[in-house]
Amino acid sequence: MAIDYSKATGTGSSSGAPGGGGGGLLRPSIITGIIGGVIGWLLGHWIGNSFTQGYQQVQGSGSNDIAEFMGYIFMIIGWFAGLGALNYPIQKLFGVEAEAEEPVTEKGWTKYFRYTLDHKTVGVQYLFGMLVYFFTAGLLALAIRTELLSPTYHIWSPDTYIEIVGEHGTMMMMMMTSVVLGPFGNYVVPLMIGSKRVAFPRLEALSFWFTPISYFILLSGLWQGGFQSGWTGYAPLSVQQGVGQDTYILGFGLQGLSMVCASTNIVATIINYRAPGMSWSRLPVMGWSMLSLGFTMILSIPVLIDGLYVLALDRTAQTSLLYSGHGGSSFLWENLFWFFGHPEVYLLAIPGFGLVAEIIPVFARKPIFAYKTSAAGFIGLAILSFFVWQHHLFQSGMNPDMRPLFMLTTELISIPTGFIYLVGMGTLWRARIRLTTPMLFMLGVYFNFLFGGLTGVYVSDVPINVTVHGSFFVMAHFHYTIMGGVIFAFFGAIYYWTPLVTGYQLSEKLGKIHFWTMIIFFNSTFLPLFAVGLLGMPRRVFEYAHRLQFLNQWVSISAYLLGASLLFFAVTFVWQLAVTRKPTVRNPWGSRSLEWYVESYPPPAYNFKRVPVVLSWPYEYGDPNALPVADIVNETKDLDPVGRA
Amino acid sequence: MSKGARAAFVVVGFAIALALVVYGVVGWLLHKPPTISAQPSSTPGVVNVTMQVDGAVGTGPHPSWVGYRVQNASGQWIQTTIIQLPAHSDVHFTVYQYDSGSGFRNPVWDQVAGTVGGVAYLNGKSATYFNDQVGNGIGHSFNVPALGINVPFAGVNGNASNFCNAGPCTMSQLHNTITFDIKTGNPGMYRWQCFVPCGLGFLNGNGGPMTTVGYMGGFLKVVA
Amino acid sequence: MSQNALDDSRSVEATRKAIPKLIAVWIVTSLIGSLLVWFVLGPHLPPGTMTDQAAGAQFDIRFVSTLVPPVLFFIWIFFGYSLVKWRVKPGEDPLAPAADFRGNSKTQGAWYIITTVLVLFLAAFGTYFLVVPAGAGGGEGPSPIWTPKTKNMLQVQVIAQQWRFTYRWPQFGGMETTSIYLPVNTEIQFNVTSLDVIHDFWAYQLGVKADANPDVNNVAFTKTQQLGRFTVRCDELCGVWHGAMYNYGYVVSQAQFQQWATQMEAQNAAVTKLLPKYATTYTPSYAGNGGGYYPPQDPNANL
Amino acid sequence: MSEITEDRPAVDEEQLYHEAALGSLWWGSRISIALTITAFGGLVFAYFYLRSLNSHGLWDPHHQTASVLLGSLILACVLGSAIVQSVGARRLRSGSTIDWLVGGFVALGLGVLAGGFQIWELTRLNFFPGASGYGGVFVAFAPVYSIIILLHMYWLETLLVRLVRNRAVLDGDGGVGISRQPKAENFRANLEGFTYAWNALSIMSILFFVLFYVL
Repeated sequence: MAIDYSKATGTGSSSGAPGGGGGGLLRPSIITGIIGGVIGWLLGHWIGNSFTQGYQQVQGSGSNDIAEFMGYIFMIIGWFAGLGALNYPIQKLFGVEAEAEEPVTEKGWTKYFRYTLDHKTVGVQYLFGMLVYFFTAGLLALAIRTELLSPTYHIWSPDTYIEIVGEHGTMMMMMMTSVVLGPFGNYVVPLMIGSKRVAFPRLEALSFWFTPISYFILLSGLWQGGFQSGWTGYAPLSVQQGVGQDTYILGFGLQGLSMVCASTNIVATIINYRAPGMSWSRLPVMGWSMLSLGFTMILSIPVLIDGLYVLALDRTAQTSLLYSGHGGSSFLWENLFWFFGHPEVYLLAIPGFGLVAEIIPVFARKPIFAYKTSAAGFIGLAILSFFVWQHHLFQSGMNPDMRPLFMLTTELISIPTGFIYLVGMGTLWRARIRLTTPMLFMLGVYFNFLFGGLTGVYVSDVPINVTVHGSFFVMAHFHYTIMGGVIFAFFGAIYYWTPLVTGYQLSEKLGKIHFWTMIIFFNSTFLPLFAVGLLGMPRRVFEYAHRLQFLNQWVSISAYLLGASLLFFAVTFVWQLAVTRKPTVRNPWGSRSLEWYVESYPPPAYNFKRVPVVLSWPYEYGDPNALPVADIVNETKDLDPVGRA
Repeated sequence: MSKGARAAFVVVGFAIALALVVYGVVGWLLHKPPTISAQPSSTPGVVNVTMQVDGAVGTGPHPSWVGYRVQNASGQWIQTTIIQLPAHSDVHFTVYQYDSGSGFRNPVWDQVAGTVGGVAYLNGKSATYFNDQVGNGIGHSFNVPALGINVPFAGVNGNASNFCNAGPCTMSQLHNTITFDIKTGNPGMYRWQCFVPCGLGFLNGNGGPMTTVGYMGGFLKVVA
Repeated sequence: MSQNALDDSRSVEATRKAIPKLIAVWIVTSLIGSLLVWFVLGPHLPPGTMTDQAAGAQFDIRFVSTLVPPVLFFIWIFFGYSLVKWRVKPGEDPLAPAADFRGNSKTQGAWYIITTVLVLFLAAFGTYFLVVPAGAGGGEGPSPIWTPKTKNMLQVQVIAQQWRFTYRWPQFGGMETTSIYLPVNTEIQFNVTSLDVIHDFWAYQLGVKADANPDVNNVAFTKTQQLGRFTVRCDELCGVWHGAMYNYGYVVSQAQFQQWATQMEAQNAAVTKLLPKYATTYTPSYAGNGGGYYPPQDPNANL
Repeated sequence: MSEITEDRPAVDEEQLYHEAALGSLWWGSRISIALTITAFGGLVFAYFYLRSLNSHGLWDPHHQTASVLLGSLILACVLGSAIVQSVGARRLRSGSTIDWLVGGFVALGLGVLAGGFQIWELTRLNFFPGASGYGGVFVAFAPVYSIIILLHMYWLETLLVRLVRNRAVLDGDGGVGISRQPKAENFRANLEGFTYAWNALSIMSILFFVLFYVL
């Protein structure tokens, strides 16, 4: 009784969809995308070079930002044309109306290398994409720590070092913003709300395919002289830099577009595609976190794109918005950047908290404590995050009289953050706790974030900020909140949902080894950095005081061990999925959430045979007489499975 | 696909990833300009460093950038800014300055500092400071913050017929000769840079060659 | 089965009994922790006491650090107790329902009120210790509103450029030096500015930090009270040599300072004449020293 | 518990997803308005920020503005396009499909003209981009404005051509503006979203005109 809803919506497409053509290598895929990208780059670079021949600034510097931009912009267009992503918009221009069913039933592994409209395929693409980006940026972090083994001896040339720092920061910040929304928001949330599809599958697919090209462009900066401005790209330093800075602008900008697409889709999906009975008061907290995240992205990211765009103009068209010598101001960049930049860190935190609040009740066998408070916490974080950006600029000399106000708003944000602790602690109270790998990671988030949150009080307090601003203290603080928060939650979520996504069970033993090594070495890496910062070491330096050498070496060695722990994860994860492949039991964690009640693992095309009717709240773990979560729950299959963890 | 084949794929995949990382690190990131040692002189305890500053280095990935060349033991001009010096000894610098000049962004760098006697010799004439607003201005400067050294190199006339357009420049081309002596202290890496905004086409003249080691900034590597 | 599963350890009575004990443990550990932080760690906390502002920062860090153990131990004890006490026991049905406990208005209300009060208190604390010590050593922009009472302060202009700091002394003939010496027991006004990109003047032991922005004066105050050496580092990423942009300064006796300043004034006299007239911002001449990035016509010139 | 499964209320999936699609169109178009506002918001912030800072007195030292004539033409085109389209859409609702088609194509022409004028204006500025703060903000604003206008025109064009090509399907049942058919409802939701977005942009255009040509 699977219906063909695409006819009804009128937005579906057959001929416009990728994969509609013939087979073989010319069928749109990542290969044709790369071919398109190469052709586009050659064309764009040639055009850019040819019309800037006589530009004085180009001749003097021997570097041509316009050709760089033209090359990359054409490359992006070529990439999407090659992927087949442009077919549909072009066909729409000629009024070709979609008639047939969307091709989400494609089988085989090759679909993961195509522009596809199936939200589950996109989720898996995102998962592996994010892991690649995370590991690349993680290796760059190890390169930084290698340099800091010695206060005076230099492994890298200082220019290479500062470029590595910038690449690490930018890649982590821009890519990891989608680390939960991309894989789990796209894959799991539609299942959780009982939908057969997402609202805008093309936007969703587009959002993923922005990321590989953005990753490539950003990384390509390293072999073009890099950018020395760090991920914050403060002007006028970023105006002064060579062509490497253009890769920062384009890479970051593309990732911004990706986030806008992804959040538009997730917001529209959660609002409109909830199954009958999935009222707002029954929406899983993960849904609330994604909704808050989506709205925050929609309202903050255009400002980032504005900032990057203005910087690009200053670098190519020689406007002077960011250069005070010609009527601009470097404060403009700081404002535009941090107006995005502070919501950005909550874009990282909110989904992490969403995962925590979602997964803990499953392993506590208790209803989530203070459900409404958790939703209020996400919304509060989202709203307050727009009113704190100047706390990055306490020492900048900009609007100094506003500092008490921004100190207040910044400290107010610990109230919604506190809600998340209240929810977690209340849920654990009188619970029946199973310390499985996902649960350990979620508890790890609480452990780590506590340090991040407490040191947040130091950095938000203006008098203390005088000492800690721009030091390793701040750096340790945000690694505790971001890596200790969202990245731990991300790994926990991987262990939690891999059985659903792949149909294979991951080893609890290996998972626990990963967890314990990761949390120990994570803390051993970042806890000493608070001391390093307080003792006077600024961020992004390659020389430091001799008295800090022991601490820095301790940190570097811990960082290698942390890297080893993550490598252990990468190897065991891929090995278990590709080689050993132990099939999972049904609903291995005993969750009540809707995604586990699909027909098979991985879920079939269109998720559900028929739209489920939601009968109860997904967190009714405490009430043995509660109705099952939806009418698709199969008594024999689901309610008494054997062999669960 | 059999289990063995899948295992082989995984192993090969990780091997490729590892190879890519090693290639990236060794092939790109570890790249540094070469180190040139100071040359012994006829006076015991004194070593010589001979450098030239070119308005355009003429070679490498950025031929139009300004840059330093240092003479090695066999008399070749090597484009680099990393110079190895012995500790606790006198170093006699001879700099052939082939570039035209401009002003400093901050004229405080007109002052000669940190050299033996607080002086530098421009074409044989001693001076304690050089005014960047007169004549051909200052072409480049040699500034070692940790040793307190600052020596401006006066510029040459950029419109002269024998102006050197691309390095390595030769003695027959228009140049200024600047000499000065410094005393090295304890072993260590002492970074140095130029303070003239000579990164042409970059904002404030401080991009490009100014931000790339091997052109307008580098290290004095003082070894025991 | 479910009734059976709600064993004694998860009953309301059992947990009610545990609460006073937990609170007692929390109070004792927090007290010990806080006392240790205040008395043992406190006096050694950075950034020391070389200036009024540094001492103030040390007090603030000490005070906030003293509040940390209660929060830390509250969470740790709670989590520790829960995980040990209510972890699934061997032989128990792991999927049996635990307590059906979805919220408690008293606990939630108390949590909201306590966190709010704490946060408002911290904001008030921070504001007080920002305003009273004249901006607490932080950059206060070109026209500071929280200023020391002293009229005649020693003026030190900090000029940051890629990649060194220099210091200009308007009260000593407008000389500019690459080193910095400060007299003890003196109120000092730093006027921090930049010639090119954004830097940050961080005099660690002085408890002073102010961004150096091009074409903007950023004022910070401090009052020296101890002799010694301090480190100046650039604290805002400014390019390739950012990590090497540091120097040392000294707080010396007032007589030694006078001697140093007089000597420097004489030594730099020739170059001082070549410097532009002292001003709170310092813009290099447009014509020759801009690197030729923008077209050569001066936008200020009349068309 | 099996009785629950059998007693499930009848869910008309087709209707459910039809309504979800209508809701998504509503949200999608409102989100596009939000994105437009925030994107211009950053630039308008830049305008006011640089104007109030007036670094070195260089906000607009010579009181240069881009061509007021072209600016007025652009504004007239955008406003005209929005008005004609809105009237047409209202006529569509009362059953006259052809009125909207005519109005829509006129609106499309005017909008494309506005986008084109904006690009043309950019190529004949009487100041160089870095001459002043105003110059910089204008050079930043003009391409964004032009692109966003043209993106809206793309949206309008797809609607127009969709109706033209599928007239037979959409226009039954008393006209696309009245029909209860899902396809017609979907089309109307899309059109309504476009009308809101385009009218929002045209209102913003008045602000931009005041900022860049009047003040």
